[in-house]
Amino acid sequence: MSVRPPSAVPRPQPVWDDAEVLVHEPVGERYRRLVLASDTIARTAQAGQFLMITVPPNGGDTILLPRPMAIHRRRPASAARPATTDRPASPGTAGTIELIYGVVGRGTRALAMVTVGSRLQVTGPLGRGFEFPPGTRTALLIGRGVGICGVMGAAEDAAALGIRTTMVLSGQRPDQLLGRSDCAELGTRVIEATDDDGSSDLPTLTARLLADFDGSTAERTPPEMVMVCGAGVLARLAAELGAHWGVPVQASLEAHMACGLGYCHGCAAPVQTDPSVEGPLVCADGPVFAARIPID
Amino acid sequence: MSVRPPSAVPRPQPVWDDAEVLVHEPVGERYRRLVLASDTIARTAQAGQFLMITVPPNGGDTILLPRPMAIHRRRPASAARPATTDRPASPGTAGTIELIYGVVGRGTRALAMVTVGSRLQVTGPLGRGFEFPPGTRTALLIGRGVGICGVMGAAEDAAALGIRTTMVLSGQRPDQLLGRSDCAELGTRVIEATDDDGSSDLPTLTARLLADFDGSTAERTPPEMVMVCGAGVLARLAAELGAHWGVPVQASLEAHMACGLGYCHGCAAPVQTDPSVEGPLVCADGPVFAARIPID
Amino acid sequence: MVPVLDDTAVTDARAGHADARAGHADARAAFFAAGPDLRDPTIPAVDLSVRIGSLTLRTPVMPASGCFGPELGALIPVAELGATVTKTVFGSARGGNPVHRLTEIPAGMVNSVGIPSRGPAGYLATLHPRYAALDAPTIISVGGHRTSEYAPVVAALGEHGAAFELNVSCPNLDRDGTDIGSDPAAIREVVAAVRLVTEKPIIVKLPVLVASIAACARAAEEAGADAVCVANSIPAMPLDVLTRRPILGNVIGGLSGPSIKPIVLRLVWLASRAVQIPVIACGGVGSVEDALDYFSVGASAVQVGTASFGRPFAAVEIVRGLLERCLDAGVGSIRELLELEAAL
Amino acid sequence: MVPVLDDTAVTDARAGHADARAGHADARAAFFAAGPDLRDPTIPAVDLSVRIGSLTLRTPVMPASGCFGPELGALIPVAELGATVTKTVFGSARGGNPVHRLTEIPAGMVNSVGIPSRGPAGYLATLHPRYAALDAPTIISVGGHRTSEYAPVVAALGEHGAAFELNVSCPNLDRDGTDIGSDPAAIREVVAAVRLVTEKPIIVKLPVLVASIAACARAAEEAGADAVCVANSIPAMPLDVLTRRPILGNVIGGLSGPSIKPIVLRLVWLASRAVQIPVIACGGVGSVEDALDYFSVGASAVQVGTASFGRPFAAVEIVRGLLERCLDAGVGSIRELLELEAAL
Ligand SMILES: Cc1cc2nc3c(=O)[nH]c(=O)nc-3n(C[C@H](O)[C@H](O)[C@H](O)COP(=O)(O)OP(=O)(O)OC[C@H]3O[C@@H](n4cnc5c(N)ncnc54)[C@H](O)[C@@H]3O)c2cc1C
Ligand SMILES: Cc1cc2nc3c(=O)[nH]c(=O)nc-3n(C[C@H](O)[C@H](O)[C@H](O)COP(=O)(O)OP(=O)(O)OC[C@H]3O[C@@H](n4cnc5c(N)ncnc54)[C@H](O)[C@@H]3O)c2cc1C
Ligand SMILES: Cc1cc2nc3c(=O)[nH]c(=O)nc-3n(C[C@H](O)[C@H](O)[C@H](O)COP(=O)(O)O)c2cc1C
Ligand SMILES: Cc1cc2nc3c(=O)[nH]c(=O)nc-3n(C[C@H](O)[C@H](O)[C@H](O)COP(=O)(O)O)c2cc1C
Ligand code: FES
Ligand code: FES
Repeated sequence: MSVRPPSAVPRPQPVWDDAEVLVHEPVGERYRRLVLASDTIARTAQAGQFLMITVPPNGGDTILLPRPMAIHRRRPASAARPATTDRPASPGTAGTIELIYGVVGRGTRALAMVTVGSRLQVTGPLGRGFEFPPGTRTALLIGRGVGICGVMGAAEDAAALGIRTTMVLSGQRPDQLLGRSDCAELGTRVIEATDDDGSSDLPTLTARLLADFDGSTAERTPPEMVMVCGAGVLARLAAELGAHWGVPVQASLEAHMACGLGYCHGCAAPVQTDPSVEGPLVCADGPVFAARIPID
Repeated sequence: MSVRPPSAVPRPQPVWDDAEVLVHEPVGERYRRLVLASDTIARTAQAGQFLMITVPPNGGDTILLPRPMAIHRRRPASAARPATTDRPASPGTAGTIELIYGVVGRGTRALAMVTVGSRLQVTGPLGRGFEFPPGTRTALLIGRGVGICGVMGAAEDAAALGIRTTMVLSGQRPDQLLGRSDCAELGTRVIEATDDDGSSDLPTLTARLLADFDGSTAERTPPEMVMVCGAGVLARLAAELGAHWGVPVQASLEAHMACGLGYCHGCAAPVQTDPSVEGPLVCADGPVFAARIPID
Repeated sequence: MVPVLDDTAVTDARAGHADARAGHADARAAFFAAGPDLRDPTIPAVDLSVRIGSLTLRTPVMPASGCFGPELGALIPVAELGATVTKTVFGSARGGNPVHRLTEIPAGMVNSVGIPSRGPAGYLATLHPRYAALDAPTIISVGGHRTSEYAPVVAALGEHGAAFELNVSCPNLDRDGTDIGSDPAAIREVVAAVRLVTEKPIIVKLPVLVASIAACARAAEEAGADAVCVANSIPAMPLDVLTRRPILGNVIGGLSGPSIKPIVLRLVWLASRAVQIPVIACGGVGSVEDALDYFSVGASAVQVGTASFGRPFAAVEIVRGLLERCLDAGVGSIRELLELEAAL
Repeated sequence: MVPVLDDTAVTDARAGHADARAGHADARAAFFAAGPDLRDPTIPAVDLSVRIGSLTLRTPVMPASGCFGPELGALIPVAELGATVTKTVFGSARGGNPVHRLTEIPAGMVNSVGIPSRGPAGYLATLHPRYAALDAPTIISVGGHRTSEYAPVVAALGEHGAAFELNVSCPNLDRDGTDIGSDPAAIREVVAAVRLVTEKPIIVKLPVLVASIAACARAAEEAGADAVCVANSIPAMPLDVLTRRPILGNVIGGLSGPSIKPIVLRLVWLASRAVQIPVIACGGVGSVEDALDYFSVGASAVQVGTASFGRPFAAVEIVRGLLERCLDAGVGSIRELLELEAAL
């Protein structure tokens, strides 16, 4: 895993904003959707970038550190959105960003208490996201659980750029899969892989994807790019597929973060080779890295 | 101020209990009434004794130290109540204790969140309360604000023992005075003294009480005992009146407390004369002390 | 048996719904009744005992000094504790600090009781008999303001108590007023002198604000201590949020409770690696999870302080929780329980 | 002027209610715009400035080392701060600690970043120009693992930066690995050596776990420091609540944030009484009330660490709050404000 060479596209300047909470609702049993009014961020965020969300106090419990969250969907208000975008803005959602998160600990528990109409302080867009090299025509995207939010921005860009994409949606059970309706809206082909029927099992899924893409029709040529969100088994899958097909792989990672901006050094990725050199910072050099070797 | 000589009446053994919250409601703008089901405590508590209330966590905010609260009213369920008691038990309140408290800080704010039907852990009855020497026929009771709760138990005992009592109810405004209905129920004569009309002003109130009690009718002979709850101006008043009439004064004090039982030494009263001897413990030697000198 | 309609039942019927409860014992009584009989041969063999020098404690849970009194004997089943620990006894009578002596702040309390004491004679006359009447060994906490002050107190307490805990978180008036316990040489002096006057187990209770807890623990061990207790409260200065004046009469007090636990965990971990004698953990223990956290970093026993004020039964609950965990896991000791957990 | 129906308005009308916001700047921009111009002659004379040796800081609020980066220049009006403070620079390149490097616990965070550093040359090449571009003096934090390691770094940084903060909360590898800053003699050596290579102000940032903060502060003052910063984070060991394993890759990290404030308040109070040089308070400062608490016990300036992560504008808000308090009270300085408060 390594930092990719600098991109031609400049990164947007992060801002912090007091964003109004427009929607905050459960998604299935495990997740919550949060739609925030922040056109500045919706307009500038790149695929795979993230926010730091300052979690308001939960009763007497103060949450000190902001929580990193991927930007699942960007819906800028104005025409200043990427020139290639021609999908219609759903009324009432323009100028917004959408996040989906799981309630796992103190911070996300407190976040879940936030009421519609209140304001959340967010800093973003942050980090270096997914980038399609110019001329890319096809891509395979892979996400699991809330990791699906990490790659959905790439599906948005692909739709806008006319890149044909297939997205693997993985999760424990079919009713817990995120992103189906987003993929439908964006015209992304979906492959579902769940634990309950064994279809997310690494060898099974690998075989299925190889069969799927290595077929003989033009529809089925291997993708020119693999993008994945999450370390672990799926990143290993992505790296193996990338190696098999000889195409680049971009992987989005997670790390505990404090600043999200690159100065606290809390988020260095665990890929130090030389003890005197720090690993790349997930918040500033990533969260998306070029994956060359499988990551555990 | 000093510890009184040992009493003939043994003190009840404190217990802790998980007492059901039967009533929890605002009293005026500043206070809240809490009625708890705990017959053990209602049955054994002596006038002027108090409880330590363990405050349940308020959201994520844990309250570590229990909060001391006077037992405003005791309503034992069974006939085991003091033999002299012949007031009727209001149905539904038997086997209960009543507290009234002001919301002042983190602990009482969290206490105010407790819902009817839940259980509160209380330890009590604690401390040494007000005691009428055998043969007492008349008494003057003085309380201000929630301090009125500290002396109401003495009014209850007086009613049961046939002692004629007058109670000074003091506070900032007439609509903030606690205890009117309790005094009515107990047949205690009330003198109101509030800040807004200057009637709680020390010289004014002193003159009024002296005139009231030093009148010539039999009704108006000086009381044989003065009981007061609170340090400060009213305790000074009580001490002066006691000295003027030559009758004993009992004063209930407050102190920051941790254990309420006499072992943590957190609550020593600030009346050390010899630096090698600790002042009396408010929780175990008091909260009611014999007041000889005015207390500031 | 013929059911008898007794007085209580009559009262219950008469006095409305609240009276349904009148027949019940208080929760305290129920708690007493629910306790395990640790000597019951039908309970599978779980050995919670811990050795401190020549003393074997039934269970590895005891109160922290200053946070227990014989008054609690009627409120909790003291027999389930490994020991009781007294408030610190000094050589001469002390009145303690001015009011306020304690306050609560978020996640902790701060106390500046100042350790009032009636001296060893006063302790033996008034308090000790009440401790001795409890069904658990008494560990007597002893303090001093010079390294020379500890041994005479221990000698005066003579044959009483089962062990001595030396509270060395006291300013050293022979030096610059820094804690005796922050200076390994002073610790050595104290322990060596006490060792000469007693054969009973000696526990040295170390402070937090030290340059090296390992050096302090080793000094205690080398001078002959049977255990170290890590640690005491952390000096702090709470201000009134409104007036910005110090809340405590003494300005400074000791911070204890949940907020000190991560700090003390590190100290216990370091001390456990530095010495062979048992380490007794003290700082923010309020639940069986807290206790297991400390056991997992090397502690052999825990003391419960601040938590007992709000929940007097906290220490007993921890004992019962440990027992239950072992029984549920089918293991015979806390060590085995932790090994099982670590293997998951 | 003739109103022009511009593009934005058209978009607003078309795209529904959320777009009403699209025309607004983000909250950050509004925050920038709301700042006082401290040089505005129409603002009554409030002097928030503070002197650290030869350096005068506009305001007594600055970030804590490791909790600021030049990246913040675009997010907050740095010009309102008294200074910026860099992450600690070591003599040689260091990679820092393994993951996880930080976590949050109730009322605090624990970090074991381990101070990655590219050495003075790396700092000067990459980071310093970005600090120098900000409108506030740069205080460069310098670390070392031997008392001899500090002066060469300061010498290498030469003419850059406005002052040096010596982070002595680093294990002394010449001794037993206890912090250099817990040993007054070692502090003296470090400061004396640095004094020889720079005339710029020297701030010594002391650790919490010391036997006597007064002795440490005095050592710094006597050896020629211009200020002390009290204090650093407190070593702690957070465990995962479920697995009971250390959360941090390095097992131990530094506890910072609100829960350390009462502990550090006492240290600042003691240090302020021990030395004549200014004391900069650092520990749990997140609001103007926190800052005033520290000023009231003797601090001359405050540093804001942990609070900035959740609220990047925290330090600037404190500056504005101090100014407002002084203006509201009609006083010209924080000292006068506190005197007024104390007189109430
Ligand atoms: C770039 C990035 C994008 C993310 N996007 C999403 C998303 O779209 N949806 C979603 O549900 N989650 C996402 N996460 C993970 C999310 O940040 C964590 O679930 C969250 O921080 C947990 O906070 P907590 O207080 O509930 O958990 P706790 O376990 O109580 O947190 C304790 C500490 O550990 C940190 N922490 C714990 N788990 C993680 C984690 N997985 N990643 C980073 N920090 C962690 C917390 O921030 C906190 O500091 C993302 C993480 C990163 C780094
Ligand atoms: C014997 C006794 C009887 C009492 N009876 C009543 C009563 O009937 N009704 C009532 O409203 N109040 C009563 N009080 C006072 C009551 O205990 C305090 O108002 C309460 O503890 C405040 O807690 P807090 O967390 O809201 O305030 P905070 O100020 O946040 O408390 C901080 C700390 O100071 C302590 N503290 C603060 N004020 C007091 C005080 N006045 N007395 C004792 N400790 C204090 C708290 O217990 C806590 O440890 C009594 C106090 C005593 C000692
Ligand atoms: C009110 C109070 C009194 C204390 N008195 C003593 C004492 O006399 N001797 C002593 O060694 N420690 C004393 N301590 C410290 C405790 O024994 C214990 O070390 C500290 O509170 C940390 O544990 P905790 O977090 O469980 O409370 C006292 C603590 C409190 C809260
Ligand atoms: C993520 C992080 C990194 C830090 N890095 C440094 C550092 O490099 N040098 C240093 O002297 N202190 C460092 N500190 C300590 C802070 O400067 C500060 O002393 C401590 O956090 C207490 O202040 P606070 O409670 O306001 O955070 C760091 C703290 C944090 C949280
Ligand atoms: S989170 Fe601070 S450097 Fe990445
Ligand atoms: S409150 Fe503990 S001794 Fe009085």
